[in-house]
Amino acid sequence: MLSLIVFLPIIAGLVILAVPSSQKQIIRIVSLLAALAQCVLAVLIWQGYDAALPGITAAAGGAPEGSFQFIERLPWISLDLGSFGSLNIEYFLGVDGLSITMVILTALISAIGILSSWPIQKQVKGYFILYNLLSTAMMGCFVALDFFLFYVFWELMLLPMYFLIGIWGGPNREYAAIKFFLYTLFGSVFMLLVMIGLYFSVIDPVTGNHTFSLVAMASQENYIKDAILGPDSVMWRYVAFIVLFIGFAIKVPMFPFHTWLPDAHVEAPTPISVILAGVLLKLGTYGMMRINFPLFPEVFQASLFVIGVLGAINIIYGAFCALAQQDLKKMVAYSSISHMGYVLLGLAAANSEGMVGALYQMFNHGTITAMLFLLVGVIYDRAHTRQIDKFGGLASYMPVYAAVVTIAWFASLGLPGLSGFISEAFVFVGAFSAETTRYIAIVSVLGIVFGAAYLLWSLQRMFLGKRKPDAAYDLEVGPDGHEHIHFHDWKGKLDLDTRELVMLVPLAVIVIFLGIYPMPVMGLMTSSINKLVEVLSPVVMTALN
Amino acid sequence: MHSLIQISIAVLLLPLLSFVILIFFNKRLPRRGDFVGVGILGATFALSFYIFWSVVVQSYDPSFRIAWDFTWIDFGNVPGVGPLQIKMGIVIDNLTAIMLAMVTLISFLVHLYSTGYMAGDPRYGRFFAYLGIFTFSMLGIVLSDNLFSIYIFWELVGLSSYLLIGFYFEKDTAADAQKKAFLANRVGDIGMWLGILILYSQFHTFNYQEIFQNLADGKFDMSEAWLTAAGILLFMGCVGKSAQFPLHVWLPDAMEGPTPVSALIHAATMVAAGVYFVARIFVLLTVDALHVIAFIGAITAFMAATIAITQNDIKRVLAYSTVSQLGYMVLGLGVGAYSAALFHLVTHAFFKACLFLGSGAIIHAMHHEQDMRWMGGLRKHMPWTFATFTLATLALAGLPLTSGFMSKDAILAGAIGFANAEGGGIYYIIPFLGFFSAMLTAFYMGRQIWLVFFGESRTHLKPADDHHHGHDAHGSHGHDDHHEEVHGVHEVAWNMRAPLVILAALSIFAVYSPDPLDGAKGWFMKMIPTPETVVGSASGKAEHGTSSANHNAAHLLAEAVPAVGHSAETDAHHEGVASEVIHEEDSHAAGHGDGHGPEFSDPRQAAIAHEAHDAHKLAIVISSVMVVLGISLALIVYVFRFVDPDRTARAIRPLYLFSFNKWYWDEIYQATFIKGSIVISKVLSWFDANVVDGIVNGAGALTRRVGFATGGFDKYVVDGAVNFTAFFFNTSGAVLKKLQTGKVQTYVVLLMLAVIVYFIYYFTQLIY
Amino acid sequence: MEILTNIGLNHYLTISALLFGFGLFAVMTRKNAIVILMGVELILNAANINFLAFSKFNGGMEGVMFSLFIIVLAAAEAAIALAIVINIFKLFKSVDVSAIDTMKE
Amino acid sequence: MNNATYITIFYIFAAVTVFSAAFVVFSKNVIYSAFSLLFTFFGAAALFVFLSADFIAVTQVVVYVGGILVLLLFGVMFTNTIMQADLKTDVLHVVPGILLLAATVGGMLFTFYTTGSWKPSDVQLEGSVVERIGFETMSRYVLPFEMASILLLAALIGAAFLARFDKVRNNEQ
Repeated sequence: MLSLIVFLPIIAGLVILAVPSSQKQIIRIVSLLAALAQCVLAVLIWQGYDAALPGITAAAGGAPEGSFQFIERLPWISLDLGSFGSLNIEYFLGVDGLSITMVILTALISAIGILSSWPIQKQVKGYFILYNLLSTAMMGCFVALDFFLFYVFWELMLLPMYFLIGIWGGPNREYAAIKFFLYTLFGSVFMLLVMIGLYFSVIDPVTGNHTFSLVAMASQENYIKDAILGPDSVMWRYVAFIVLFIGFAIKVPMFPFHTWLPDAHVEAPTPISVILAGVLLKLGTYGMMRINFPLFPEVFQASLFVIGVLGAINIIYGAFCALAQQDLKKMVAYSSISHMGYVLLGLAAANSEGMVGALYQMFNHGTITAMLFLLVGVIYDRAHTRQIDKFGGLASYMPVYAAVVTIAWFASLGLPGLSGFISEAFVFVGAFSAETTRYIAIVSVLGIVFGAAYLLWSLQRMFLGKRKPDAAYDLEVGPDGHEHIHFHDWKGKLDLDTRELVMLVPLAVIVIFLGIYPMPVMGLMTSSINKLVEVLSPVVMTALN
Repeated sequence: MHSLIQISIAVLLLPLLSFVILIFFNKRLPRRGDFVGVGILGATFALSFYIFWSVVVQSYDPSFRIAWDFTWIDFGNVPGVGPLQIKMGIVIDNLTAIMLAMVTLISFLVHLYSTGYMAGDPRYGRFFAYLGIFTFSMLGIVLSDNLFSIYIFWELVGLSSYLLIGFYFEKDTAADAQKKAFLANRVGDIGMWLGILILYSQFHTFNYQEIFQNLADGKFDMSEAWLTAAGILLFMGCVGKSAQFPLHVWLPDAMEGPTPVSALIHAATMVAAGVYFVARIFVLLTVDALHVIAFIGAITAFMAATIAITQNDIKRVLAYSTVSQLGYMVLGLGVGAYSAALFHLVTHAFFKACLFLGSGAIIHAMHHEQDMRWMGGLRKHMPWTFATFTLATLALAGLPLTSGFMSKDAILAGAIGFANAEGGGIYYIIPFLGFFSAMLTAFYMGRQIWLVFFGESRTHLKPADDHHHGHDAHGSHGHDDHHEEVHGVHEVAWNMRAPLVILAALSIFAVYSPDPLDGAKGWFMKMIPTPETVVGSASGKAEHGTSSANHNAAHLLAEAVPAVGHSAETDAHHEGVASEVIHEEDSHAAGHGDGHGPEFSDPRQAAIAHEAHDAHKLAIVISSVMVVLGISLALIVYVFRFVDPDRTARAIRPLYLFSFNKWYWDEIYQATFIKGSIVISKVLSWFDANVVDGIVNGAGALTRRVGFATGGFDKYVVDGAVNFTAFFFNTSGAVLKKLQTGKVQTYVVLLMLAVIVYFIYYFTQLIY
Repeated sequence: MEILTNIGLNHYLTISALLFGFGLFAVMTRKNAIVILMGVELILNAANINFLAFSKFNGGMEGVMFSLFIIVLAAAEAAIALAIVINIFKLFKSVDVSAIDTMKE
Repeated sequence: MNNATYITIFYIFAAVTVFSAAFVVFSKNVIYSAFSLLFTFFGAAALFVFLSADFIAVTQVVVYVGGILVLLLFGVMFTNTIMQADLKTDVLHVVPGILLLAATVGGMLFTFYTTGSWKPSDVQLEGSVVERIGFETMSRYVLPFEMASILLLAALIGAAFLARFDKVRNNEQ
């Protein structure tokens, strides 16, 4: 099941490979069908998922069965390295509460992204092959339970992303692509070292061999006492934690490693922005929750305050930077930074409310930011500019677009009744309840006001009032005596067309529904988060020592 | 599930249904679907009134309370906490029932009124949809049983307020005003949210009942200061929503919205939600928090009243008057006059809604002229409006025989009692400001009445450019208003008149109390008794010992919260049946003057209640004098013209400008917070683009430099070898390249040459 | 005279050598791709003659079978080669192989 | 048929073959080359008959003359405009070509006549070999036979693909 959902896009990619590049429509449809099949599979997995099983660590006895679900485990690479022992890498997939929501999100956003890629005309075949490769890599990252496999998927993501930004991007695309590539590569190189260190420090309790299994690594009793990253090697464990954290933080992206994001977003085509903000950023925080924290719980406990402060900086700094932006897409990119700060803050709370809020925020940020970027893309397609000051009064001329924008903008600023609110609320609940992060939470609450400020301000400048004299569009008086908007070289529908509605309406429905009743998604994660909190709690740590 | 709960769920969801129908289908329905909105709100009001009837009238029980909830979020078995569930629910008590009836009645009347006022607007249907979602959110606030859901609905009314203020979003002023309103409310909301967080972090619940219970049990582990902070922070929500100082600036600007909206949201219901919320959490407010609340209320009441004196826009005068009256309510809560404050909330809602709808009728009739200086003489043209507007004005000014008199008097009595009980000194500022504001209120309302309704029409005096501005601003209405047409001012249609009449009727004392001088004898103040605090006062703790006070409170709370420490007389009626109402009234009437009142276990509350009761008569006298004084002043200045207002204004020009420019709050905020934020954001953005990114790029450059430096060795030694190899192959390649002509046949020739050479070699071998 | 009248293996080999030489000369010197192809055919025919001659004087069937396959091969080669030549002509508007030297640099 | 006739006929065909082959190579006109090649093939076929390979001779005529030569002629037609004044072809490397030609042929003939001491087998091929070819094809050479057929098929498809009218590219432009 999981293998299928992971490799479906690649299969679609192979099919596309056989289609001549002139058959653009077939290429698109094949990709879309694969993405939809992925969605169906995600729904099946969701239906078959037992929310009571905790995940995170192995069940009693050291086997992942009974804790993880939809497990697929095969030996993949077995090498005899002579004096170094043997290298055992497994093809090990499974889901628990942390990953299932992300699997659903990835399937959803991939499908939306394909719809959004419809107008792309440049090298369609290559684009969709890379897109499908990216889709596989993302999905693989979320379901991989073997560190090596995770790393393979993690690196696999870089390549298509690099080309997708570097070939299909905006005018400054090479710079952005290189920046993205170097940043992430910088993070993952260290991850490789830590991964190897962990391999030699952990013993699979069932087989007695060294293992890359994240499930085995998540239990502190599986560590060899005097190994390089064993419990006695305090310094190296700190170093490993920090290095891993930076690797993941770059992906989040966390201040001060965030500067690749605005560039990448501004240059990337709309669907890639959607994927980037909707799924890729989540991999950073997912990696922290899956790998960084449970593998080094005592270091995590020691660094709560720092993580919280970094989260708060992200929230407020991102909001301020967004306030100053003139480019709408850049503003949305900075809002992403701000919103990912909530995730970090929730993680720093290290309690169930905060972590559930953080994970739920990851899901909601995925859907909401996807909407934001799609909406930016809609206006960019028509007006060929994203300068906020080049618009004005759009609400009068494009009412449907304005309505969807209003939903998305308000969801982003955390209006109750829309999903973003609940996650932010519980992040704050958690952060405030934890003694360490209490004052950080108090400061971070200001982010809510500034978030509202930049979103409402941009909403006003673009949609309310009347057309500005130097606006990027003209007004024409139609036959009915009303004024109609007119874009210079846009032949399509002025307001949202059917394809755009098909992308946006499901997201809007999800945002509203999960804002009113969050349990369908939140219910999946609670038992895993409770388990994670237990694994991370200092009580367990002291009991172990 | 109790049948009332079921009905209340219907009451809550019906306006939402109206919203959903109208937002999606208004263009496809006849008349843009206004009948859907009006009809649904009529039904909602009928159901609410049924709840009101069965709770307040039929079963006369001050401690009536039913609740229902469901699990909204299930966190499972949380480590360190145990099973944790977030519940949502509904609670109905007397206050809820009264608020339900009030909100739905005003909402219904405003819907009805809007069918006339908004007729012809291009977004007519959407207007009713927005009203629907507003009503839904407001009812949500009223019915919520926990802080989380009240916060949700709190922000949702903020949203509907945002949408409705910006209903004419083509106007930049409206767009500015809606943003300002939302942001000011957000500032208040984050305070409220932090207050909620303080309470949640201690008790892991949002439910009022459980929080109060835990507080009474002394389970609050943080210091007393945190509890005070929680109270003040929760009050910040009220500061934002009820436009209290210092976040009051948004409310006058919010008058950019259509007038029915001003009546419904920015006068009667939403802004009162702040007061309602403070009343809900009243029992957990510490003494210090209450003091803060009282002072904020007093300052707001006074400040807004002074500003209202000099405003020329008819709606702005009413807006500042609203702020001022809300200040009264907050003041009332702060001084412990809980029942009085809520009483004032209800009476104010009716007469202020009446005033706004009346002003809407005037504006409608005057073809969207809002400036009072150009009105005048409307009494003859609009008799109905004149009558109802005047009645409501009298209630607002607080003249005897009106509802406003009773409620305001009760608050002021409470304020005097509070000042007495607290030992005087600085606390006398509160009643002083209260009475002074009462006088100002009477003055500016007298001014308004005279300017609008009396004298001769001054339409022709209006400067031309001013007129043009007005025309432009309301161009979207599609009215073709010219000066001349003002002569055609006439009374509004029945659908706009009926709400005025009903609301004016509800401003008469008899609706609330048989005694026009004492609201405390009325059903309202008996049904809404002041609850027992769960935190106690500092002095109370000192006297009684913490444990016993808490224990006492806990005991009371175990039965019902908000706990009712009632007088001995009323205790007998706790079972409360309708037949005993008259008896109740009698006993109260008989007992009047004996100094009885609600008895509190908390000595501070008891002292305030006692003193307030004693101060009742004094308050009546002073406030009546103040009102008469204010009205006389207005008469002197504007009717008899003993004093010329313009000359006076010039004489005290700094003061006049200070008031006219609203104490310069907007300018101050503009210069500090807004400019400050923008400057900070610019600085940080520059920092991001140049410093953070600069470090990244610099790191890249540095890496290159280091590469060059360490590469010195490489360059001359290692590279030397490499370069030689490259040079060698390069040169030899350059020579051999010549052979690569790209012509296949040359290759064949060369190949054959090689073959021949081989042959020659072979044969020489063979021969020798 | 003996050598001329007694037709033996060398006669055939001489003919074959001449054919081969001519074919090779065509391949090496002619610019026209078609003529080069003809040269190749000559070379193949020379090979055929050789095979059959050796087969005849050796008494086995190997040469015969081999020459059969060579004919098959030649047919295939001619077809493909001509297709390529035609493509080249489309592309370069010429069958002059000396002009087709874009791989030079 | 007496020996003299036999020898005479052999020399005639040998001469036809060699001279026509020389004409193929040295003629400037492509059309002449092609027609001259026809004679070369016929001569070679006749020589095959002398070598007791009558089936191969027939195949040679059918395949070379009927197939390849026609194909070559088509090639000439396709690649040269008929109306073009000269169908002549240029030459290059003439001097090295002639030298190499001389060297190669001389070398080979020198080898054949001096070092080659051929010992003809006692049993030579006589008469028709058609039946034996049939046996060999179906027994010892069945695998090469099948491979040759596959090769032909592949060549057929490949040639068709290469030489087809390129629709797709035209559509795209």
